[in-house]
Amino acid sequence: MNSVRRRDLTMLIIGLIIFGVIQGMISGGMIGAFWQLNIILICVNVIMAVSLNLINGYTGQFSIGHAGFMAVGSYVGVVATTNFHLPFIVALILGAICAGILGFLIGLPTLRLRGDYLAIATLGLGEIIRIVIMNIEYVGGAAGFKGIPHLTNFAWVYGAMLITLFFIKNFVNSSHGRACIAIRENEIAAEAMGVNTTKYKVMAFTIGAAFAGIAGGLFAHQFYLISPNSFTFLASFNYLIMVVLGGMGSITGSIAGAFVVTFISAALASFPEVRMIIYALALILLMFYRPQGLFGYMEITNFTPIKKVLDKISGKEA
Amino acid sequence: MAENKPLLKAEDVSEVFGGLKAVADFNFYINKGELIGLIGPNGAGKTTIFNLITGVYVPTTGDIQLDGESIVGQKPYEITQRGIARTFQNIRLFSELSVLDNVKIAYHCHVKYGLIETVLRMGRYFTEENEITAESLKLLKIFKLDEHAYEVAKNLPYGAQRRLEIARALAAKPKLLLLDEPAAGMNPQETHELMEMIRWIRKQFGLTVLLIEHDMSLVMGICERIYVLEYGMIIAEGTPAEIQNNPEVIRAYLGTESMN
Amino acid sequence: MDFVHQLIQQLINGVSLGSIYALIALGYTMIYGIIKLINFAHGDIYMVGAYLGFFGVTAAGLPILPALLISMFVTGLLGMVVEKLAYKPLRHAPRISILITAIGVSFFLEYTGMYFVTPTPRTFPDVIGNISFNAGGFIINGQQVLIFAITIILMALLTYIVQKTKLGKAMRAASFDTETAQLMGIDADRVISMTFFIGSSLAAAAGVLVGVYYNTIDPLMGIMPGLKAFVAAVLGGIGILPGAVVGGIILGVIEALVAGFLSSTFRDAAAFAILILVLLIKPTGLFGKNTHEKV
Amino acid sequence: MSMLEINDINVYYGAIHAIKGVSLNVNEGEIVTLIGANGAGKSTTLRTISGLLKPKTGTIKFLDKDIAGMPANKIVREGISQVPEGRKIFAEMTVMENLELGAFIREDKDGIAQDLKMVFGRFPRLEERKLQMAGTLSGGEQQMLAMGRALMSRPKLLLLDEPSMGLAPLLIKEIFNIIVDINQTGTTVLLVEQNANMALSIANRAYVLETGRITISGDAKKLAASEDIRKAYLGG
Repeated sequence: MNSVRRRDLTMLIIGLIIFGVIQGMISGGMIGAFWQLNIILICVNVIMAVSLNLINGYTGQFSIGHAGFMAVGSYVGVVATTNFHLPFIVALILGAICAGILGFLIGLPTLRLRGDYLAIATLGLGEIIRIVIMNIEYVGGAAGFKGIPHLTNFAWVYGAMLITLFFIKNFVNSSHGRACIAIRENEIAAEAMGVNTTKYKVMAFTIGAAFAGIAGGLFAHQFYLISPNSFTFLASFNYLIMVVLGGMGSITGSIAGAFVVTFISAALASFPEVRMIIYALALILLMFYRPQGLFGYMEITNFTPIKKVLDKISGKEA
Repeated sequence: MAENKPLLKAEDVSEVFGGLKAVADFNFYINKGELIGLIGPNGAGKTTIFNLITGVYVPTTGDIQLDGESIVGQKPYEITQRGIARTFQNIRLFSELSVLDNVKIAYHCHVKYGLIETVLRMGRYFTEENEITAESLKLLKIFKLDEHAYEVAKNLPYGAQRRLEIARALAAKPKLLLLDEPAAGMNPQETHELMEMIRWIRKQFGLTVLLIEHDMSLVMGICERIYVLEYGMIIAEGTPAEIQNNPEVIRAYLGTESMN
Repeated sequence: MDFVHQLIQQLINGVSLGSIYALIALGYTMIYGIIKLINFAHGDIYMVGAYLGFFGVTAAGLPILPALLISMFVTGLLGMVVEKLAYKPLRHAPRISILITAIGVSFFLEYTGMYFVTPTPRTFPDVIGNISFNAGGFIINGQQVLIFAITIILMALLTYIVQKTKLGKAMRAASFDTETAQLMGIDADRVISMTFFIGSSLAAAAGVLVGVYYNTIDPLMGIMPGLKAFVAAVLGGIGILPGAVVGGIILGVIEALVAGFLSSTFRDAAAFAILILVLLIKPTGLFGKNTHEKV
Repeated sequence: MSMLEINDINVYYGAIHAIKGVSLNVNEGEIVTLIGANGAGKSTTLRTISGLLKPKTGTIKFLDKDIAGMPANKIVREGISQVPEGRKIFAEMTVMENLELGAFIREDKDGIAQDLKMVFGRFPRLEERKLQMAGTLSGGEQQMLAMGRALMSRPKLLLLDEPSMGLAPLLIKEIFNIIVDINQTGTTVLLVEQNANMALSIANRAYVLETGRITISGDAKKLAASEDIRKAYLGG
C-alpha cells in the first residue's frame, strides 16, 4: 500500500480519536454550553480559514470579502431547511453550490485585478452581497432570518471540517495545487510553464467560496436567528487575521489561527476593544517580524519529530 | 524545402508600444535542431522578440508560426503547451518553493489526472505523481542540482538558479527552448560549463534552441547562426565568424561616429 | 416639476457629501501616488480628526475655525507618526505585507479610539446655527455652505502647494520616479512624511466638516467614508489629484441620487458597484493613463 | 588632482555579484569614459557612485571625502550630478519644472537664474519648449533636458549614463559636442557609453569594463587605435 495513502489513513484515525474524546466529553457533560459553542465555532472558523487560505495563501490572490460567501451559504441553507423543510445535508450542499457559483461568477471578471485592487474589490463584493441580502424581504431583510431550526452539532461541524481539510490538503498537494502555488510565487513564470492562470485562480476562488458556503450553513443552524450583520467585512477581516496569523500557505497554520482567534474572542468577549487592539498590534508586529505567519509554508506533518512518528505509523521505509 | 519546413518562423512582425516601434518588420526562421543566437545592443528589442514568440505580447502586425501553424493571439500557457518554453532575463523562479517543486510545476501541462482523482486520491494520481517526481529528480541530476532538490530555490547560488530555470523549462518538454541571457551574472568558469550543458541537452533532448546573450564567448562559441538586432530591426545574419567581422555589426556595437 | 426639484435638491446634497469624499480621497491618492499603498487607515485618521475637532469645540470651547485648524495640524502629525512607525520599516517589503499592516493600523486607531472615547456616538455641537438659504425653492443650509467654502479653500491651497512650491514639486517628482527624485537631492523620506501630513490634515478637515454636517461622530465613522473615498480616488484615477476631487463629487452625487430615488440602504452598494465597474472597465480611472507591465 | 577615487568596490544585486573589485579614478578637469558591452556593469558602477546602490566593500572618495553608502540625495549636495540611463526626465512636469528640480538643492535665486540662462544658451530648444510637458519632447530633446537638469545643480562632477542611447547619429554628435563644451567650461565628466568609438574620441582616459571587472584602461586615443576594444565587445 502506498505510504502517502497510509499516512492519510493515519491522520484520519487521529482525527477520529480526537472526535471521540471531545464528543465523549460533551456527552458526559464535561464541557459546558459556553465552550461547546466555542468548539463549534472553532470548527466553523477552521473551514473558513482553510478555504480562505486556498485563495489568499496558496493562490496568492488577496481576497478580503470571504464573509460574503459565508452569508450566501447561510441564507440558502436556512431557507432550504426552514421554508422548504429539506434535510440538513441537502441544505448544506445547496449553500455550498450557490456560494461556489457566485464565487465563480464574481471571480471570473474580478481576478483580472491584482494585489490591493483585488483586495478592495472583494471587500466591496462582500459588502454588496450583504446589502443585497439586507434588502430581500423574503429572508427578513435587515432584521434577520428568524426561527431557524437548531441542526448544527459537534458531529456535523467536525465532519465537515475533516472533509474540508482533506479536500484542500489533497488539492494543494497535486499538480492542480502546484499550479495555484506557482501563480502565487510568480504569475508570469507560471503562465510560461503552461499554467492557465485564469482557470486556476477562478478554480481556487470557487472552491474557497463553496467551502465558505458550507461553513455558513453550519454557522446559521447553530442559532435561532441570523442577520446580515454577522457577515460584515469585519467578519471577513476576522478570517483574514486567522489566515495571516497562522501562515498564508499552511493548513496547520489556518487551524492554529482559527483556534487562537476564537479563543481570544471568547476570552475577551466582554472587552471587545481590547481584543481588537490586540489583533491590530498582532497584525502589525507580525508583518514586521514574521510576515509569513506563525507556520509560514510549513505543515505540522513536516516537523521532523512528528514526521518520524507518522512515517513509523504509516510504515514508510527510510 | 517541403520536408525542411522551419520549426519557427516570424513574418513581418512589428510591435508598437505607445507610438514607438519596439520591433519593426522582423523576419526570421529557425529550423528544427538549430542553435540560434539573437544579439544586439541594449534596447534593441531582443526580449520583446521573446515576449512576442511566447505570447506575452501580441504582435501589432505580422505572423509567427510554430510548425507551420500561427500562434499569434494565443496565451502564453497555450504556447507553452504547444512546445515553446523559456527562461527569463531576470530569473523568475518560484523562489519560496523547493528546487524539486520548481521543476514539478512545469510538468503541469502533461498531467492527465482530474480534480476528482486529485481530491479522492485515486486512479492516475499516484502513478502520475510518482512519475513526475522521478523525472524531475532525473532532470535535476543532469543539471547537477539533485543534491539541492529539497532546498528553497532562492537560497541557491546564482549560477545554480540560472541552471534551475533551464531545468524547469525543459520539464515542460518543449520542442523549442528560448534562453534569455542564460549566462548573465555567471563567472567565466560557470559560463563555460553552461555552454557545454546547452550543447549536451540539445543533443540529448533533440531540442531547438534560440538564445539571447551578451556574453560573446558563449554566443560565438555555440551558436550555428546569429541574428543581430538593432532598433528592433535585423541588421545582420550569419555564422559567428561572419558576424564578428561584419562592419554593420561592429558599427552597431562600437559606433562609427567619432568626433575627429 | 416635482421630480426636477427633488433631483436638484439631491444634487446639492450630493455635491456637499462628495466634497467630503473628495477631501479624504485627496489624501488617499497622494499617499498612493508616492508609496503605492492603499492606506486603509486613512478613514480612521479622518475619524481622529473629527474627534479632535469635537473636543476643540466642546472641551476647549474654541470657535469652529480654530478647532478645525488645530485638528488638521495634530491629525497631520498623527499621519506622519503612523507612517514612520508602521509603514516606513516595510518600505521594501511585499505590498501585501504593507496592506495588512495598514489594516492593522486601521483597527488600532478604531479600537484604541473606542477604548478612550467609548463606542457611544457623540453629538457634535451646532456651530453654525439653524441658517439656511432658500434659492428659488432649493434649500442650502449653513453647514453645506461651510463645507463648500472650506473644501474650496483647502483645494486651492493644495493646488498652490503642489503646483508652485518647492515641496509640491518634490512631491510630484518623487511620486513619478522616487529614484530620480533622489538624484535631484530630494530626500524621499521627508517628502513621504510631508505627504502623510498633508493628506491626513485634509482628512481631518473632512472629519470635522462631517461632524458639523451630520451632528454625530463615533469611533467607527471612518470605515465607510474611508472605503468610499478610496472608491472616489480609483474612479478619478488613483494618484491623480484632480481625479480624486472629480471622483469624490461624482460618487457623492450618485449616492445622493440612489438614496433619494431608490433606497438609502443601497447607497453603500452603489459605491462598491462603481468601484468594481471602474476596476473592470478602466482600472486606471477617468483621468488615468494605461501603463505597460514589463516582463 | 584626483577628484573621484574608487577603490576596489564590490556591488551585488541580490545574488548577482555585479561589480567585482573595480577601482578607477577621475582627475579634476578630465573626461573619463567607462565603456563596455551590455551588462558589463557600467551603469551599476555609475549608480553606485551616485548613491543609488551601496557597495558591499570598497571605498569611494570624492574630494577626499568618503561617500560610499551615503544616500543619493546627500551625494548631489557634495557636487556629483547624474544624468541617468534612459534620461528619466519627469515626463508629467514641464521642462521648466524639470530644470527647477535640477536646482532643488540650491537656494541662491540669482545663481539659479544665471544657470538657467546658461542651460538655455546651451540648449536653445529647451527654452522654446519650457512650458511644454517634458514627456512630449523628442528623444534628443529629452536627453538635452536631462543634461540641463543635471547642470542646474552646478555639479563639480557630471556623471553621464549612455547619453547616445536610442539617438540618431547626427544628434549623438550634437550631444557629444555639448559634453566637450561642458567639460571645457570647468565640469569634470565621467561618461558611460556603449558607443565606444564616439566616447573614446572625446575622452582623455578610458576604462573598459567586462563582466564586472576592469580589463583595460589607459589613454583614450591609444585605446581607440587598438584591436582590444572590438574584442572586448564582440569576442574572438
